[in-house]
Amino acid sequence: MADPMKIRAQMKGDVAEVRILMGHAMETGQRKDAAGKTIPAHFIQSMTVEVGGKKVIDGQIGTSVSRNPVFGFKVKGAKVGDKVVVSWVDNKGDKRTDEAAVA
Amino acid sequence: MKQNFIGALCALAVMGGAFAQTPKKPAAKPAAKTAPAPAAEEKDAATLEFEKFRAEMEESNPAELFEMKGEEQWKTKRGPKNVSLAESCDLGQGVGKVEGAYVKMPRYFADADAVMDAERRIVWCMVEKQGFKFDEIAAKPFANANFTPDITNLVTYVAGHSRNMKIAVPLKDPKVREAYETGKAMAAYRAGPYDFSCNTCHGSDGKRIRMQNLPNLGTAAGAMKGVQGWPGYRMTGGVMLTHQWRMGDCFRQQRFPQPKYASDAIAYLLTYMIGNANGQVYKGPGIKR
Amino acid sequence: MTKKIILAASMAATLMIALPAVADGDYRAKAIAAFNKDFQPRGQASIDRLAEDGLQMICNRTGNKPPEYIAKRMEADQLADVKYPADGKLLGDWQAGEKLAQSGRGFTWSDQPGLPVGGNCYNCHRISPNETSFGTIGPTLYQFGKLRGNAPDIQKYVYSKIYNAKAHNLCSEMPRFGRVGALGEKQIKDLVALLLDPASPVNK
Amino acid sequence: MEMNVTRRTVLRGAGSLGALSALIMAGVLKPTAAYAAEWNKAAFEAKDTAGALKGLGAATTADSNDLMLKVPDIAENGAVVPVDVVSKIPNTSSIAILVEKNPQPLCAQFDFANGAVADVSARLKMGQTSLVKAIAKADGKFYTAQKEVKVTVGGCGG
Repeated sequence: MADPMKIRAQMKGDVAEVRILMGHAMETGQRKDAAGKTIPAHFIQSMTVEVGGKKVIDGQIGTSVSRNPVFGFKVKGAKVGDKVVVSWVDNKGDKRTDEAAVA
Repeated sequence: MKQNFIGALCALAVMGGAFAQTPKKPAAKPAAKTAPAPAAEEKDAATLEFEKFRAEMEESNPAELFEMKGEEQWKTKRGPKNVSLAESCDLGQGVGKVEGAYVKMPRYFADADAVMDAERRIVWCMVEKQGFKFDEIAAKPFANANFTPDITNLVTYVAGHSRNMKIAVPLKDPKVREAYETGKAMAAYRAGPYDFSCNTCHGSDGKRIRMQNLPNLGTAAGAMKGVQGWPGYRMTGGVMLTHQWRMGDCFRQQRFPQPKYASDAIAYLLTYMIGNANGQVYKGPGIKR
Repeated sequence: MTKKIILAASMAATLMIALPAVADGDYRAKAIAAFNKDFQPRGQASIDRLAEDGLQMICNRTGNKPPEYIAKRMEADQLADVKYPADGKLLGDWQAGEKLAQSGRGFTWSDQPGLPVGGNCYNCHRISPNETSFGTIGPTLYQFGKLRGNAPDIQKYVYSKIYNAKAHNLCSEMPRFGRVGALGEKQIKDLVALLLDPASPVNK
Repeated sequence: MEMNVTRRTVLRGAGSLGALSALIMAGVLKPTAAYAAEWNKAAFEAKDTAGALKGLGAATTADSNDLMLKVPDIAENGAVVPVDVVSKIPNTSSIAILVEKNPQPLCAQFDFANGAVADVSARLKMGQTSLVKAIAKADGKFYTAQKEVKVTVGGCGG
């Protein structure tokens, strides 16, 4: 099963800064293992961020994003206590959803 | 993508001292003028450039993912004895107490009659309290692309609970002092095919191997650079690695045989290095090149 | 060669009596004991690598500052031990030298034994201006030949320095590449060319 | 202190995860990703920048000073290159990031809604020195900014 994400959301003025850490190999499908066999591609393809019940980010991702991805977003009009829900789905259909509250 | 941008034909080779001097013999040679200044500015520009992005990299460090896992493993009953570390493991601050424990190790533990760094101590607890087999832990002690050992998560968790605290290795304890002095002598010991010691690379200020700055572990500030950031998330390969790993990899590059995992030898060296950093502030698990 | 080692060892013995050792003897002994107890062979890195040879022992015991009379004598021995190419030609191919200078491979427990070993040069030295990723443990070698020319005696000096840096500075940080068999005659000649050939980017 | 509060909040969030995934499995809650747009295969699998732009529907683009791309001049490590893109172009609805010389140049694309600011940060892999490009979409038009990032031979140690 996929590892939990770490989500941090904090108000700076009237903008919530959302930082997301995801645990994922983000294999490109172009690397070879020690035996010379190609390691199959395995990477997150889409992600969404919801704040206070509304979708704010709809993202698509390719193999050029680093292993254990890190993203940062800014959302206007959020407030302390709003629920932040982040989800991702990878090319093998693995998925993960985690949440945090705006602080 | 060619993931081996690592270029890491890494080897510490150290070419030395007298090379740029005028050849001693033949003495008749006209004295060579000092070569134009090395691209010191270039290097500094690169270093400055890295530092500009450093804060941002540290602010969102994948190491936190491993801390989260380590916390869960610390609190969960595990092993043949079905005991949690939280209810059995004393890191020197009382059973289960992790706050500030990392910066106060290595220290002497009477129950083990040994000076132990944090990783060695947690391994000891896993073996003695939870019933895990030492040989099994030591067989695969460090992370690779597909695997992160529990001990790495645990050390990262414990280290995270010493964030922004001062390093305070109890050097007044005679047993710790002895470990420190032995570690100091080990750091100076040159041997192997290339005549390297730890100090070849880490014994003076302002040196660099390729683009990598080499801290002088004999000074407080330099030692802190060697301590800071371990355990660390390594960008190359994207794996979480510990200070024990770092010590082993130094010896690999030193062309030495391999130090045994969680051994006295590594504890001595870590006591020397971390002890030299006493009083400096530890910022927690880091992110490394 | 055996003779040299014996000589070095006997000097070390003299030293032990004549000079206060830099590292406290007790801790030095404990350090060596810890190496022997807690290190294990892996790959080509066999356990005998932990033992000091005579030269290492002198440098270790004096904090890399041996008394001059010993240093001079041992440097001369090391220099006499340098094997120059039979045909007397010391300038090889600078392009091959540049490639070799880039590589840091060799002799670690993760390197395949027997594979060609790198020169490790850029790890510690600035050399060609085209390579901006260089170390600073050793001095810059940029324009080495431009400043000194490439007369036969300079060639010989550079060859011997790479073959055995300790022939010119007993406790130099630089390995004894030829002496320990890391670099062969051709490799050293190519590196000499990298530093001295007027066509090398080093001297542009 | 503030840091600790945040941490605890996050942990509490993690704790309630089990309940959340149970709801998802029971079909009560639709996983958010289920209504995410379908992955743009043509754009992401394109082998060059032109192909990726075409896949994004951004065949023609204009340079803009209101689109800011913050990347290092020299990457400390090509495996993890931090990038920030901020668009001050009014009504920016989407930002894409490309690394020209990667085997598949398109790295990511984000659509903004409901108060999201056109300001994103991410970390990219770069196999070699290359131009990094940001593309912003506003009112149906596409704008670009680009900057070169040098990827150097790694050091040892560290």
